[in-house]
Amino acid sequence: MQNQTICKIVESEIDLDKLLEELTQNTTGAVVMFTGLVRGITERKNPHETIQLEYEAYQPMAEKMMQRVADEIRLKWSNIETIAIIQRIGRLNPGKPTVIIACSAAHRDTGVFDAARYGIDRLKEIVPVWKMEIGPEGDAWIEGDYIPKSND
Amino acid sequence: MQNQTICKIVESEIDLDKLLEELTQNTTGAVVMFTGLVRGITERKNPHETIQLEYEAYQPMAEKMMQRVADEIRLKWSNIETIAIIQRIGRLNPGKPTVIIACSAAHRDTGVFDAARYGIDRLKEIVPVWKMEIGPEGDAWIEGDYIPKSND
Amino acid sequence: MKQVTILFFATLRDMTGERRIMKMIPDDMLIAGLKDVLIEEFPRLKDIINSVIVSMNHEFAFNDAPIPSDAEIALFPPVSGG
Amino acid sequence: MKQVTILFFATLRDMTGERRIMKMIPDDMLIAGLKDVLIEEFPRLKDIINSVIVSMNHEFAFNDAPIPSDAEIALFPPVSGG
Repeated sequence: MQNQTICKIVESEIDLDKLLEELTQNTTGAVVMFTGLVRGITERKNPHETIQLEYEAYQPMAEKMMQRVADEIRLKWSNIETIAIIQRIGRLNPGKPTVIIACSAAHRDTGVFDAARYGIDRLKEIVPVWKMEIGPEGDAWIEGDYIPKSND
Repeated sequence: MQNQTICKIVESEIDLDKLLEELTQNTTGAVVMFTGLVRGITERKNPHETIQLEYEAYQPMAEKMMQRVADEIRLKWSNIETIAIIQRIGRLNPGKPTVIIACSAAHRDTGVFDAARYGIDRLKEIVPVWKMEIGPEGDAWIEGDYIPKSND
Repeated sequence: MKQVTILFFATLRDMTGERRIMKMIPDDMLIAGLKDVLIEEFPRLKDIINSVIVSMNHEFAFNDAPIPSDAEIALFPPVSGG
Repeated sequence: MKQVTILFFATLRDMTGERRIMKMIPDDMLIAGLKDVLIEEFPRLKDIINSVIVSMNHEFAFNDAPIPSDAEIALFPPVSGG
């Protein structure tokens, strides 16, 4: 079976059980899935309640940059088998999954945890997706703080 | 919402989407799920094909030790919200999930990856579950190598 | 002269009031020159242009990059997905 | 004398041919003493008894532990779940 890379922007719910099957090859013994969700209540920094988040993507570039994140993962952790990077866009309520980074490998000590961690960190740097907080007093774009470099 | 700890031995399939919901509080923004699966083909050490694995647990002690693993996680990473530790037992085919360790937290930089990693490592040390390889030339128990200490 | 497409996302779309515009630019224009042209057209960009991220044909693009014909250029703030 | 239940798992069950036995033991017996009794009853345990893991009432138990009445004691190999 060949190592697969799944990178996509979606507008509907992400089915984790189906995704786990897609991540499973006949040599796979370990899968790490990171899920990011809309927090209803944020306590850190600027404590607030969230009514909804609206996600927007520059889709063709986002999918290309997700592929780049996956390529970087493979360069760093050559034992990773399947990689899935999925960002959901649209209006999402608190509690809803918005992003999944999942990596599979034969064994758990092959970097599969670090690879998933690296994947979500890099996604939040280079994948062109933005979120807007829908609030009782109006809407506000949330801005990141990473400025891409010439090797991104 | 209160931080929950889910520790159980099950004999049926584990529903990841349902589990993700159980892990999600109104403050949750990050979930890491580790899934261990039956490998069809093992290449490391003693390369072989697996037809099936049969898992057996000393159930009441296993659930108590899972609870201990969860307690250890909370001592080390106090920001972890919900913890789920689920071991499936019975006869399982290659590709089937056998164990899940999942941790949720408000943010991804709170130790949620390390906590899940620690959870699966400790489960493989102190939770009394054994697996038998069902092979064409007969069955063979797979033995671990960890000898518990007086503080386990 | 060559034609380029320019896309605006998130706050940049709000500031310019545009999602997508077409522009004719001189053959030897670099990204830096295009930024100057856009500041002239959308004066609100002036204060923030240095923190605006620019991509060209789906790759990050910097001031000294030449612009090919039919380039798709996008302007957006630092990303905040996930 | 007091009664205890002894459970055998995985390879230990295969070696003893037993899943669960009841035993009467002296009041002051420690885990070490119970191991000696079991080796006498199941001679195949002799060679491996030092790598056998013992639990008592669902906690790991070591040679110097006293055994309470009605204890549930289990013998098993190093775990291999996950």
